[in-house]
Amino acid sequence: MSRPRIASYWASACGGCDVALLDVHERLLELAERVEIVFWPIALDAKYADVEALPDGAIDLTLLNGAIQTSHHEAMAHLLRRKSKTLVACGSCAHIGGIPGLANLFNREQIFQAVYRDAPSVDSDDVVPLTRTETPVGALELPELHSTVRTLSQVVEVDYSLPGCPPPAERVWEALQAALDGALPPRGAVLGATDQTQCEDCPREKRELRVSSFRRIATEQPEPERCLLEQGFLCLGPATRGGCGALCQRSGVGCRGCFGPPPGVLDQGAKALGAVASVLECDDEARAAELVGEIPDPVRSFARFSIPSSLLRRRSLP
Amino acid sequence: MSSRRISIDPITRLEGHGNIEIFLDESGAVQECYFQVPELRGFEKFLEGMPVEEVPRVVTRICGVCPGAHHMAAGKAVDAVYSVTPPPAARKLRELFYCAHFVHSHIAHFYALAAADFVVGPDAEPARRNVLGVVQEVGKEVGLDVLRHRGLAQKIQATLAGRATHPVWTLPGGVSKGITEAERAEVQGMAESCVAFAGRSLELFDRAVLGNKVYLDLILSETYELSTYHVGTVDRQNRLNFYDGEHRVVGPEGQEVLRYQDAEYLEHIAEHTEPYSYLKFPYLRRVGWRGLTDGPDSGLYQASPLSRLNVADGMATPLAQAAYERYVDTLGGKPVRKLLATHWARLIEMLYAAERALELSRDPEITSPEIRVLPTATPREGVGVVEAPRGILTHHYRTDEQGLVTMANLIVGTTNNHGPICIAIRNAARRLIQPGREPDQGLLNMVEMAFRLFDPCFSCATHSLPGSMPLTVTLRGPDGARLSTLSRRGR
Amino acid sequence: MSESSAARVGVYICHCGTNIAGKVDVEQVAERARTMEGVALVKDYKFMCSDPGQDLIGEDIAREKLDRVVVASCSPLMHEPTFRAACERAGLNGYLMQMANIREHCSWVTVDKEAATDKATALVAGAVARSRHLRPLQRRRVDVNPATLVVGGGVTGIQTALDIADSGRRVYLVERDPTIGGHMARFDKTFPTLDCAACILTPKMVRVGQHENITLWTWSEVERVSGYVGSFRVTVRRRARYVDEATCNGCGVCQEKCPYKAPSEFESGLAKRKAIYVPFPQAVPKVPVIDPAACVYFKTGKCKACQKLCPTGAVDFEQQDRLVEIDVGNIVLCTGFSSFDAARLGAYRYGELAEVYTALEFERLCNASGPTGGEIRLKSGEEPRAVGIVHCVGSRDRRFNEHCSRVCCMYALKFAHLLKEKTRAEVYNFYIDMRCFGKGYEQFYGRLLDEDVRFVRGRAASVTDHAMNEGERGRLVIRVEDTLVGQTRRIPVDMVILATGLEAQRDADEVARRFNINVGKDGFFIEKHPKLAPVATATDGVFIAGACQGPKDIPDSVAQASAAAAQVLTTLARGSIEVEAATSVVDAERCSGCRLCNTLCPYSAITFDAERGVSAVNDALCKGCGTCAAACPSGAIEARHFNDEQMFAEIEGVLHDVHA
Amino acid sequence: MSTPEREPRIVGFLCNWCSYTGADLAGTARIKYPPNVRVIRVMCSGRVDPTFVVKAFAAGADGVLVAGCHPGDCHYIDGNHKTFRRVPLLSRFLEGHGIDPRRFRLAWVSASEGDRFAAVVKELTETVRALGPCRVGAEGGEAAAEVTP
Repeated sequence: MSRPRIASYWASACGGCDVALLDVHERLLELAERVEIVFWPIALDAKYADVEALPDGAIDLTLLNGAIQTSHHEAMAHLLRRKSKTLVACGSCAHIGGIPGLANLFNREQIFQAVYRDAPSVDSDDVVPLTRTETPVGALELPELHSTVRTLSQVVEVDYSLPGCPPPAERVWEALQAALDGALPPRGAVLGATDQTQCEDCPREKRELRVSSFRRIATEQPEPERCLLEQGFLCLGPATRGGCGALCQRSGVGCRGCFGPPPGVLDQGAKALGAVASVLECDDEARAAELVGEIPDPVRSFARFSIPSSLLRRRSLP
Repeated sequence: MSSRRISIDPITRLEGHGNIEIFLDESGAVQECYFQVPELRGFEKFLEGMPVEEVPRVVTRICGVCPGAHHMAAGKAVDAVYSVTPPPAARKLRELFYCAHFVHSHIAHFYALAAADFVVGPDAEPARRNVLGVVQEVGKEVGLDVLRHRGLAQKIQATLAGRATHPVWTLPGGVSKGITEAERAEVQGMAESCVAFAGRSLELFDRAVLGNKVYLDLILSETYELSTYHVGTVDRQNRLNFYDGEHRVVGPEGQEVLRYQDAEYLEHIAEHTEPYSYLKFPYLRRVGWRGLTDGPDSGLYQASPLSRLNVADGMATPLAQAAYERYVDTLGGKPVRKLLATHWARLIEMLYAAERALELSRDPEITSPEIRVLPTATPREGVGVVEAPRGILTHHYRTDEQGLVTMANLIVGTTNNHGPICIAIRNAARRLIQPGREPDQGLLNMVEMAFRLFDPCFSCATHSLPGSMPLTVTLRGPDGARLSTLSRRGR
Repeated sequence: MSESSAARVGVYICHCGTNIAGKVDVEQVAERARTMEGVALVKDYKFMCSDPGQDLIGEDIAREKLDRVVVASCSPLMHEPTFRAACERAGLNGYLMQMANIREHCSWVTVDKEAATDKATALVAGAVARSRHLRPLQRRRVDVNPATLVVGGGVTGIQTALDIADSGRRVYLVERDPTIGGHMARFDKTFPTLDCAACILTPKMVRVGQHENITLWTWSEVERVSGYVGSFRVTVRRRARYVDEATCNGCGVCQEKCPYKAPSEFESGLAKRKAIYVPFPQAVPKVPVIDPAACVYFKTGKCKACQKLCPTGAVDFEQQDRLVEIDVGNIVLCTGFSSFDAARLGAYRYGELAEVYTALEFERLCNASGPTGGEIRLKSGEEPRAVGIVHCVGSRDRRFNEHCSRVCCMYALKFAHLLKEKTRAEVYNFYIDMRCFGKGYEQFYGRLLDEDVRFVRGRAASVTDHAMNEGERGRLVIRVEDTLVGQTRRIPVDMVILATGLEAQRDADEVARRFNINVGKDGFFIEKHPKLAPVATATDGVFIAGACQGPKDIPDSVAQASAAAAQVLTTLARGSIEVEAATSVVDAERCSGCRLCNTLCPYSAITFDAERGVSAVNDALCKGCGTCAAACPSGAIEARHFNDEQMFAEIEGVLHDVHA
Repeated sequence: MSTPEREPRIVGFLCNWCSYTGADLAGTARIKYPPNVRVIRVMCSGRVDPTFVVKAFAAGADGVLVAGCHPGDCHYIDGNHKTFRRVPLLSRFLEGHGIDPRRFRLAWVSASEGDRFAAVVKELTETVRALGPCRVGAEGGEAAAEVTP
């Protein structure tokens, strides 16, 4: 009998998700024996055409990581959706937008300005990339960049999400095992994560969650054993799905929410800021405004990974 | 005039995150050759307004293949922004972390990519030319050995920083966590194993490549030769260092032309933009932009393992030094211009990284609790430069007095080599694609090898793409119409 | 959501006579509602709150198998209970009924008819969308604390306190003056029966002072109120009196011996009282209070005569204000009125001309226990030959109070009668209309006409001492346009009495806010319903009675007092009341024990179960404010009846744009 | 869906005890104010999860009003303290998303302040009208088509 076919592809991503798959280390060979990897550009030599040639639904499982930022990504998402029995949005970018989603706070023109004009190292030629360039020998084309980054599920129907930036190799492995053993939960479920928040796995001691003032780790050092938020250091753990084992908190810094919102929470950023502000130790209206003023950059502090999947999706530009 | 048209797969470009456009004249000879990078993500912009201490944990997402490099460069830049110097323990921990990064990054490149060409063979059929093919070739034990040591190097990082991919460890003036004696001992063990493994890798290279006349000739052939400036980082004794030191530039003839500190990079490095690619072309400001040409009059420079070994007077560790001497002799002295030797240089760097990691892991000071100096100065501006596996990496931030980023500039490993990559590809194409000869897979792979030896990581380069880079090669007729498109995987 | 997909919503749009239909095109709203998702039927009806209206809902629930009901009518604060009950009678849980407030929030406040119709549509859309996510809830009963707080010790407060206390329940009566009695204690006779105010009031005052179930705190004020019907927590400030109530025996020596004097508030400043004083002989409690402003000891640190001479050693200069906390189940506000300050009305020269008096001053002037022993005399000691009584001073006057003070006409007649009885003076009443609406009032008016009191119809223009002829020399002249003869007249008199109107207490706004009830523009507290719930307020468990609700005479005030007492006693008789079932609940499966909510709950209803590592809400303590649900970062807390899903649906609903 | 000429739409979250009652009073007193506000009743302004406000804007509101008891008068002792802690941070969050903070207003309206409620609504409506329709999400970027699911 033929081995199950699996594929992995990235859209707008950093490659960390593919690295996470490599990070199963020795078990990679085990996997290679057990399945047929039909498409995995990072490591194998299979072409788009090969995927095209497959009958619809021929791929048993596709892990697609990365956000959708160009028409290429979009077409690839549609193709793999069509060819795959099960499509998994792998990693924060595909799941909730991730770091590439920060581009939604700006637009193409602003990015070009920063990269090709304002960067202090660029020379004075004032050239920016064009989608079509005539050369003496012929025309060259570049794909157009979208101004708004989307999550995978905003483009095609997604069967499962596998959160994390990147998803821990163990979680990836477990998800693969579940898929191969036909032990996947009902469609729509989130794989490789818990239904609780980070606090469930966070070893730090919680006494009474009150915040008297906000502190920046730039110039201060938190106590190692105690809840960071209690100490006034921003931590999105309480508003973030568990599954990584509170890696960042264990590393001594606050969570920034890459696992996305816990079940039932519609907007991670809004929920998190509401929670944090609620426990401010302050009963004076004016003072409260001052205190929250101490939090720099609220959007990227509370919605760092989730802007494209949030209710507002992007910054609206005048 | 008439020219043969080969059918085109219109969507093949979808797969290509980088493409090579080769234009042929009537005779079928290469007329012009372009290399394009079609994506951009714009970190420079979306770091604006962010608290600068958050930047090191965000820029790791520039590249999931070398997050460690960006984390280190950013960490150094942020130290500079707050004009604070980390305590010795923190500095050593960072370098140890970083050496481990070099070990697994170079393992990945050599075995998953280069070895496919040399161990499996440049013109073997594509289906086998991959990491699994390599494993078939060298045997499963070696395959497991490779994967295991890639894992060990990452475990060293995770032990130090809490996580290997996308660490959140560096803070202004130090790191967020230290290590216990038990952890130190464990790291030492892993480092020892990596040193041994790096040695085995060099032996494999000896056997499989240097021991093979065909491959040796290929390495020494003029097809893969380039004469440019080289940039790399050296310590006080002009020996290679990855984490910090002075940045030294040597000319096409190997003579030192200048040295600069992190903060001085703008005086020496400039970037040129071409409208047909999202990727910029860095060059030496002093020499200037002369277009895509090599030689002493062109400001283009290489920044690669090859460059680093050309720039350094030697290696800081014994085994690596020995390997380095043999390398220089075999290739007829410095500067080494044979591009394919980059793979060899990479293995020597892997050995150095492992040795250096071992050295540092034995230093009792790394278990000191003094891992951070809290900044007191008003944040302003800072530049952090490290050697990334694929070339020198520069992060530059300006902030307001609240420490919110007002400007971010990034010149990353692969970008440095953008110009040289284009030239190398063009040269290879011109030599290999001759009138009347049908370009086939093997031949195109040879073209691709010119590009792949730089281990281009366009995730870094475009701050937008994954480390691996499937490549599309398009042949175009005189009228610019696409004759054929052949796609290749990346690393 | 299963609820929403299952929902068959019945929508009922109320015309409320013309209150809604006059401004909102109800047929069009109905038409639009028919197209809304989940709507099974739509009806509009003249008065949904009427029995036939309610029956309509009941029948449809049965016949059309409705599982959600939307009533678009008035404020839920008015009729939510009505329609919930209607649904429950038909076997549909009351919490599956949603109201859309298209009267108070729409027809009554919108000018343009089309705009009002669109807004009503949006509000209905919100209600429909929300209703589809509603879930049935079971109401809970909570015990009512049997104690009651009565605020204000005038005749109304006294009556309320006694009625409740006589039923065997505890009453805390809080009065800000040193004694209870209020305005009535200062009156001489009462209209129309002419029985003496003191004679009928003082026995009640004494009963209050002695009642075993009444805790009387005078010289005290309510500082803050928290909680809920059935269980209010009230903080009372007991101001320092400098005399210990427990030890003082009311002998009055201190008052006798005190060398210092100040104008007497009780005597409207017509007489003096000591620095340590009991406002009047029949005061309850008969415990003096020291007025630090007048007491020389507080100024110079010397004297202490009272302390030295006090037989029981009750005087204590060190006494401080005390804050006392009490728990009560109900609150009755009987904070009364303040009388119009005649000085604001320059034309009558009150305060300048010696013989111009306010009503309260005159009450004292003819009171046997007053400064003149009840003799009505001019400052010169002579008997006035003519007295003018000016009506509607500060009432029915756009510059001051638009309202009619209701009692002035009658007490003016009373004054006229007393003047006739005690002097030979000519008495003029300057009136706009005579309003003698009460039982026996018109008869009293007739009686006065027989006593040939002069009635001049017209608002007195001014009072002056500027004589224009012999007859006016040395006298006061009242200028008035006699609207019956249609000419301006100058009428010389020796004494002018200003029938000053009734106003809300100066701090009524503050008090209303403290007790969380409404006040109108005129400063009088607003009842829950002007006709059907005259002593209840928008806040359950807080009642109002007497002149704090509007100008009233004694019989009406006392009637309201008993009404309020009865309202309180109905809840006490039952011992418990139904309270909101819409409390919060923690989903233990999703709670990760971040403990963020623990510190948020104002009622400490949320506790952390360390063993299971989750937080839990104590249903009995939770008041359903929903703050914890808003703050819970893991979305593990649900605010029942206001859960996220219901809120989101309503948000989308109200943004329904008919022109989109 | 958003045409420049359409009437501004404002969602008002009113606490049951003070502000909703205040709004009722405005009605009983027949005080006229612009029809643009659509009131949603909550038991306490403390129930207003910032998500509700964000949701309102995402669903097409041009302005959002949160009204509760005056600090110190909260029916739930200090529920409104949580509100005034959240609101300023939420305003900055919205501003970061390109939503003019003037579109989002917190007001204290007691049960007796019907006229105040009317005044607040009037003022906010005028402000929002002057700012024009609020473009968010799909409408926010110039690449609208891209983000419509």
